[in-house]
Amino acid sequence: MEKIYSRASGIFEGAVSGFCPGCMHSTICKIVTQVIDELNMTDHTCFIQGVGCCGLSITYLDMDTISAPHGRACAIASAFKRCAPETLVFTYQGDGDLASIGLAETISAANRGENFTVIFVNNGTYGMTGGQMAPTTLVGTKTTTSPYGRDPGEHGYPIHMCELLSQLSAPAYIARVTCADVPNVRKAKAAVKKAFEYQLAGKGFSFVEFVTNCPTNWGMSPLETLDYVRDTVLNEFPLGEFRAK
Amino acid sequence: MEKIYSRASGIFEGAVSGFCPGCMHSTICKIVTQVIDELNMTDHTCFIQGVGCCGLSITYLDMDTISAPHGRACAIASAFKRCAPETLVFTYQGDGDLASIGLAETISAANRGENFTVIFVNNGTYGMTGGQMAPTTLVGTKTTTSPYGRDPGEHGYPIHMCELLSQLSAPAYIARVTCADVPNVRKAKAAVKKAFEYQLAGKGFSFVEFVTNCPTNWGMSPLETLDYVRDTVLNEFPLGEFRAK
Amino acid sequence: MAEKIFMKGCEAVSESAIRAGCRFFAGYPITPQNEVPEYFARRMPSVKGVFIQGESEVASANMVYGAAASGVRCMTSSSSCGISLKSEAISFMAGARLPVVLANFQRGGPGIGTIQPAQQDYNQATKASGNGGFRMLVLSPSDLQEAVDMTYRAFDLADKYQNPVMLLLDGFTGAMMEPVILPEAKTDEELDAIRATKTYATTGKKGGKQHKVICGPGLDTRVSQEEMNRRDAKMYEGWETDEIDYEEFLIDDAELILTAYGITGRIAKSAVKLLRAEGYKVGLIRPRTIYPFSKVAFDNLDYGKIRGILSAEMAIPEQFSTDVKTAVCGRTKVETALSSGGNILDRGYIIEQAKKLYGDK
Amino acid sequence: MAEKIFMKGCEAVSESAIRAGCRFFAGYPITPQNEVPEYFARRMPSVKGVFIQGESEVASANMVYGAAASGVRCMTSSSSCGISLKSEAISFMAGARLPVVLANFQRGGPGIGTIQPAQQDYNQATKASGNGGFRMLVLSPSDLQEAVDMTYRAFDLADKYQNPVMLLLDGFTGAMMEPVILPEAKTDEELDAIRATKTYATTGKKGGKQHKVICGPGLDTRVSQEEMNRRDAKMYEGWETDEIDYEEFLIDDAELILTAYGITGRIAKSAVKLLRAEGYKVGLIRPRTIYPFSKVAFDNLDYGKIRGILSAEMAIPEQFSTDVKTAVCGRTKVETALSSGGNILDRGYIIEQAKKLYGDK
Amino acid sequence: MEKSIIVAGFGGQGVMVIGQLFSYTACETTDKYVTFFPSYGAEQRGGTANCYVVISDEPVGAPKVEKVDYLVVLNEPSMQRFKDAVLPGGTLFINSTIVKNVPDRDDINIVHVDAGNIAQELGNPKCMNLVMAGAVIGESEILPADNVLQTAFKKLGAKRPEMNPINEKAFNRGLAIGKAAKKQ
Amino acid sequence: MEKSIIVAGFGGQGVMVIGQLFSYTACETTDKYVTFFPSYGAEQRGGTANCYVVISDEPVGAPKVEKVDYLVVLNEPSMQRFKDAVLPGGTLFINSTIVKNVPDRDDINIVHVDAGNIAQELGNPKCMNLVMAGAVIGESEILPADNVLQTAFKKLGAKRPEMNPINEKAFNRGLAIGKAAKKQ
Amino acid sequence: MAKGKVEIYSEACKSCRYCVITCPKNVLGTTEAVNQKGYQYVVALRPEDCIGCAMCATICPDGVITVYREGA
Amino acid sequence: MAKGKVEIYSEACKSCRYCVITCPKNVLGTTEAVNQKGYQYVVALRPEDCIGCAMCATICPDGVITVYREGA
Ligand SMILES: Cc1ncc(C[n+]2csc(CCOP(=O)(O)OP(=O)(O)O)c2C)c(N)n1
Ligand SMILES: Cc1ncc(C[n+]2csc(CCOP(=O)(O)OP(=O)(O)O)c2C)c(N)n1
Ligand code: SF4
Ligand code: SF4
Ligand code: SF4
Ligand code: SF4
Ligand code: SF4
Ligand code: SF4
Ligand SMILES: [Mg+2]
Ligand SMILES: [Mg+2]
Repeated sequence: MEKIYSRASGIFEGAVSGFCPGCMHSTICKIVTQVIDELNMTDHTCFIQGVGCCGLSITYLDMDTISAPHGRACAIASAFKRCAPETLVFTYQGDGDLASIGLAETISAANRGENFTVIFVNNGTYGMTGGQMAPTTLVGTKTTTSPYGRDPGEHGYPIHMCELLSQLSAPAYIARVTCADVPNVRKAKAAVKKAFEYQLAGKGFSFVEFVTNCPTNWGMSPLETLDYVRDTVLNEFPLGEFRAK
Repeated sequence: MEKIYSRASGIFEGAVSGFCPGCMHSTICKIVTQVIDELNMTDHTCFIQGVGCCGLSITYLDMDTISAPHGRACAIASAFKRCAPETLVFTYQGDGDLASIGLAETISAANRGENFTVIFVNNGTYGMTGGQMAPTTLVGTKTTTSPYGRDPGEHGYPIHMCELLSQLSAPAYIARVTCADVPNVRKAKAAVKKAFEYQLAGKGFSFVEFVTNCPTNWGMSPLETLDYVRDTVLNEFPLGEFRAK
Repeated sequence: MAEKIFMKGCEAVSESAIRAGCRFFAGYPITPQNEVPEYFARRMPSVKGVFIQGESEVASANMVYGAAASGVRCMTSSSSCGISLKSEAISFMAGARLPVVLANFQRGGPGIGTIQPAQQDYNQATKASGNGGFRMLVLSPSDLQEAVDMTYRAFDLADKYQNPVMLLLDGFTGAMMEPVILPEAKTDEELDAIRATKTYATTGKKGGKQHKVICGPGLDTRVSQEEMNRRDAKMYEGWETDEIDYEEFLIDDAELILTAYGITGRIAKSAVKLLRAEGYKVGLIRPRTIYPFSKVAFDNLDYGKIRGILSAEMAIPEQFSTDVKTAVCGRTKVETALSSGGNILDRGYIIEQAKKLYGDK
Repeated sequence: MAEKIFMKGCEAVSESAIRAGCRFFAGYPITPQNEVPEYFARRMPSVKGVFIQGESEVASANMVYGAAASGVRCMTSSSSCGISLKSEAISFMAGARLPVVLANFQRGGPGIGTIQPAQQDYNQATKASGNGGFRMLVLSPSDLQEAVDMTYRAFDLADKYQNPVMLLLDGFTGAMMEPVILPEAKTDEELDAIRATKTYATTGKKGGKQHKVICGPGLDTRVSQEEMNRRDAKMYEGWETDEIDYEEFLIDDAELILTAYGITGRIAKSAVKLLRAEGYKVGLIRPRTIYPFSKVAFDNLDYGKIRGILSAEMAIPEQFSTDVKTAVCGRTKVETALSSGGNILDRGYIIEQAKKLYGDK
Repeated sequence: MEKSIIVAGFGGQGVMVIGQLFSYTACETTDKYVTFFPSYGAEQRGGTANCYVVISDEPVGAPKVEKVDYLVVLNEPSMQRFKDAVLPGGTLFINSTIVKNVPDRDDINIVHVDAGNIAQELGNPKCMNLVMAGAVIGESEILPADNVLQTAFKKLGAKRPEMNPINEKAFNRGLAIGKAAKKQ
Repeated sequence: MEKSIIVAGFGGQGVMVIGQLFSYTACETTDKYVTFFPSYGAEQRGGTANCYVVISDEPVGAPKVEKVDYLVVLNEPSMQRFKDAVLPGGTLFINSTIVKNVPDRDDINIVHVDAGNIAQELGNPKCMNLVMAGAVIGESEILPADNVLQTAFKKLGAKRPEMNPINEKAFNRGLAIGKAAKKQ
Repeated sequence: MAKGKVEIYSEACKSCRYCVITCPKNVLGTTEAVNQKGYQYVVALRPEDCIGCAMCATICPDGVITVYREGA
Repeated sequence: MAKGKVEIYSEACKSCRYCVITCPKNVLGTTEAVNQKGYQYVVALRPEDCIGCAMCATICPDGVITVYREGA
């Protein structure tokens, strides 16, 4: 029989990820490394980690990496890619990292049309620090810093990064995907591939938002999170390609 | 004969502004103080200055004021207004301040729907520091930091704050105006009034973008800038009300 | 007497702040102080206070700048790299002479460091929490009762001097639990009275003749930067006589002095007890105010009978110990017991080093 | 010998950096150093270098972090409050041990201060440019030729130690013009060779066995934070013997020592000349490396014949002068001549203070 | 008298609950001084978690010490990490359901508690930690067993009173094991 | 020998050009040391601007000094600010077209230059600064007049060569006034 | 008699000439006279033509012009 | 014989059960057995039914499952 599905070489041999059970961070690591393998770029990649659970990839992904200060991955990637244009560069950032503290860096890099790829993990919370409210948290959701639920009057509404970035002229590729079921995992992988291909073709800024889960801080079992993502979160964050120049 | 037009009490008696000849910063100070007078709020206002030529208002506007660190006016205003809800609060910020270094603070405050008003002065450059490229600089324009002209491939395209903020749900009022001729000055004043009225009614975030000039750093005579604004800049930045909840 | 409550450091500090009248808190998540913003998020509504989760540390610090400008008692907290991000705003608040309380629950460093406790920000806290050469009173507690009491006092000090005050804690103090007795909560009337004294608050001229301006030196055209710098320098000088606070323990007959602050201070103190039990004549100097430095404590020592000083801290290279050496100025030998990287200093190691320096009993 | 060129400080520093091989610059406008990014914007295309105007100081500093991670020589500059904003990234770069050159053209403070020159960031530069207790070599030139030479050298030092190096200048030095002789430009071949030595650059494993990780202590699981802190502490210690640099001028028979650094250093030097002309036996100690501190220069003095030391700086309260006092440790009287707020120290005032301290000739 | 304890295991095993149970009991029902210090890894789940408790007649000097009187080990990695942390004369409590590697030391008392299985047996795997807590109290007598149980009712029962009976059973099972293992 | 100069006026009056003209000339055509320091207010236009030039046989110690040998004043506010900055024995050059308040000092040489009107007369109000520069050189002789003129051609003529003749005229008009005002 | 009247605070005028080109009645202009800051300030050259429409004052950035109108 | 085969790297399995609910052939499930980290890892309970569709591996976050298929 032939091997038709396996881990990619970008994951350390035999490694066990530090992510929680059922966390789609793991799925993202898996498909991103698969795409990079398919593009034969594992040895020519540098990924720039935001601060958050994505930082757990430091012991999981066997590729060159830079650990960015919280929120600044897009600034680092902008400079790095310009100084090392042959390297495939992507940032890997959570919603706290990218859409809160790093909002200016994200939008500014997108607006300059920097030629790298952003992998954005929208799990609606600050996972690593224990479940605080993120800009993407759904209205009504109780978190440790919105203990009475996210209230539009006090906290406003969830921020939609794909839609926001689509207002800019420079970005080349913008898509929102999820990993909540098999067809979507496949679409997500295709989107990542397209984003990297855009980068390799020098088209400029590419951005893939993953609508994901955080079983631990959502206080749900992994299986429950799949339903919640599909039934509730996706209503707020519709999937699709927003830009493909 | 009756007095039908004069300075408002929010300007120091007999003051001469520090702005350059023909600079619309002066016009903005004039109409904002007029509106505040009309609302009887001159004694109950605090304005929060960004860093830039708007800072010259410190010796021009006779109202309580806070000088913010560069880019952070919206963060300061968010907290100040929540702690002093009876005070009319507005920020006064340039495009370097609001759309570059302060981008995260601006968008985040807008997204939370904070109940204050932003007066945004888009002159397409860093005026006070001598004419560097701003995020709003038009494509092709030569500035001291884009000496070969703003190049979309390197610098991206001008950022459109009204359009960007209109992607968010919380903001209550968003408009773009100019002071390049009499009808527009009148419309601008009406927009400022509406924004302040929204604030006084507790409706949340209001935002008035002024498309302005910088004769000094554009290297034009004041009169030339009026034509340039009307004939060129407004093509990039169309006027209008983007949101009026 | 009030009941003792078993509380976590972060929460004890937060509750004490609220009882001191803190009615505005802005912060951003960062371990090991997440429980501070989380506590304020839960508690503020019940005291009609405002909690905002800032979009970043930069924004949070500026929010506190805004809140202080309105005249309310306010606070922000963070940890190490988060404090770096606040440093511009801290400098602005010191320049504008605004009373705010800042807390740093230190973690390792440089950079993001570990989430484990450390005392690696001593120099930053006491020498330069931002540009421009301003100073702040910096208090550092050794146990949670002291943390609670200092937090409460920090608000008064901030108002007294109209200047930021920093609490320098560490991840250990924030995360540990210990019984504390909480101070009494200020009443709304008391707080209104305090707010009323803040005539600089820019809440509108309200018929006042002069518009109020909150800004640092260099912008206010009514007074020159140099004048403001000199005025501030004078205030800082006053602290040297008025605000230095330290604990002396078994100093009188001591031949060896242990010195340490913060969490390390309590460990050093218990080391002193154990050493005494073994017959070593050791004593302790434990600064509670760490800026200004407790030079006077070292000046008061009788160097005739002292064999040496052992300075202990969780910082590599040393920071606090350099100030100790400066204060001692060669009058006796100063050695160090250091750790970093989340290893809180082991008492056994301190005792070992102390014995080495002590020599024969 | 190369021709002398009349250049503005900001531009002389920028051109020297480019000649040293700087191929990436990110910066953000702030007076009085706008001419630095502006110069790079003009010049970089011609050397195939990259200039980015960052969206902020925070972003600019992080861009330099990214550029350094790619192995190119790189630089950022700012002024005072802008440096505060960079402090988190600076701490990260020191933690990750990346070679970058930082320039601070100091202005007044605290906060935004004036746009006029000052030396109010001495403590920040030499004691804590961010959290975590890291150190950097800090060089401070007194004239533009020294600025040019130090800039050139800073890139070598950064690479030698794989650590950030800071140039501490001031608004005066940035804005003034003076003739300079520029160093020779490094060739592309030389620069390629330098880049090739940077095996830590994360430009892809390229068949290498180990993936490369750029991060600070606490994240790299292969080595503990304490080990990294100890390793760095050792490097810092080495600087004390290898990298201290200062000028002594007419010290041998001096009965009064003037000491100052940076722009104040040259003023003090000319004050020494004028005082000598009047028959006062005065000498000068002028630190060029200001971290580590030139303690050795003060240890070498013959205190038997010295009446006192006058320390001059543009900072109120004093900063550099405190280090001078610490170094002198009571061996003679140390007095200060201070200014701030854009008033560069008047030579006349220094001379007056010197005469007062000198007493009868 | 000062007694120190480390409890170590995976996040999710109830490590902190054991430590807090002892701490609250000491604070609220005795005159003793007490400190509690929790320590987590970077990972939210599956990472390691441990805590330090010191109970003393005097103010506690060092809330975290390298060597302790009592070590409670809930999983294999914790055993590797802490096995040398028990002072001679001290006691090591092992969740023997999943910890198989036992250090070869005869200067300490080693108490094997089949806590995982006992909890399973009682119908709730989560109460494994109460079995361990009981064992510690049974052997060490650092706190009155009854006080600890009352604290458990107060703190754990507050949110989930229906758990009180099973928690009590778990605690008592452990207590008996601890008592039996006491060195005479 | 060390000579110091302040030039002060509004932004836009060409203050810096005067200072730079002297500085470049000193650097490029003599063996002297020279420093130039510009100083602006916060305002881009209408604010004050001034610069300091020091020309010396030795390395320049203080590039900015409180009292100078030569003061060039182009507008009223600058006169107010700097009128005491001239050393006894020094010279004050006044753009008398717009500066009317003249200090009452007899320890200095005061040279009135109707520079604004002369420039107007020559057909370009902008060359007022060259008239003033000429006057300074004429009176002070700190630099060879010819060298200064050559520098003007090189630096100002580079972008606008058509201005050379008028600049030369302006400079020479000033030079003559300066020479005539020399104290014997 | 003129229907309107303008009062010009000439020290605040910066000679941008916005009012000059805006006045529908060509009332305004500059002379040789300069103010303290050196600007050729605006004056009402033909005050008699003023209709008090306030367009000049509306466009004037610096609030230099106060306008009066008959029976407004 | 089965058309497909799954290989499970059980030490990496965290028992999220995504694969279990996803497998169209109900091949996968857990037993009492736990791995080093304490998770009840997934095993192929009915390997003979496996069609090698790789849906389990696709949904598995942790790359636990390697899939083989006949004549793929
Ligand atoms: C400057 C700074 N601020 C805060 C932190 C603390 N911190 C660590 S992870 C994190 C955010 C995690 O949230 P997110 O980016 O959404 O990632 P997730 O863990 O949810 O994937 C924060 C705030 C930090 N390390 N540095
Ligand atoms: C933190 C910080 N960075 C930079 C500066 C320098 N600075 C002063 S004004 C200014 C920007 C001016 O541009 P803009 O905001 O567009 O206002 P304008 O002057 O054009 O109205 C800058 C960058 C500063 N004061 N503080
Ligand atoms: S905390 Fe949340 S986001 Fe982080 S690894 Fe666990 S489940 Fe995933
Ligand atoms: S520099 Fe430009 S923006 Fe600033 S006052 Fe002058 S014209 Fe206006
Ligand atoms: S009021 Fe109207 S008519 Fe009169 S001067 Fe002004 S613009 Fe002209
Ligand atoms: S518009 Fe105002 S500032 Fe401009 S010229 Fe007319 S009066 Fe003067
Ligand atoms: S390959 Fe398909 S059939 Fe086989 S176990 Fe996986 S999901 Fe089930
Ligand atoms: S999906 Fe993967 S991690 Fe989850 S139970 Fe299945 S094999 Fe285990
Ligand atoms: Mg998240
Ligand atoms: Mg602008």
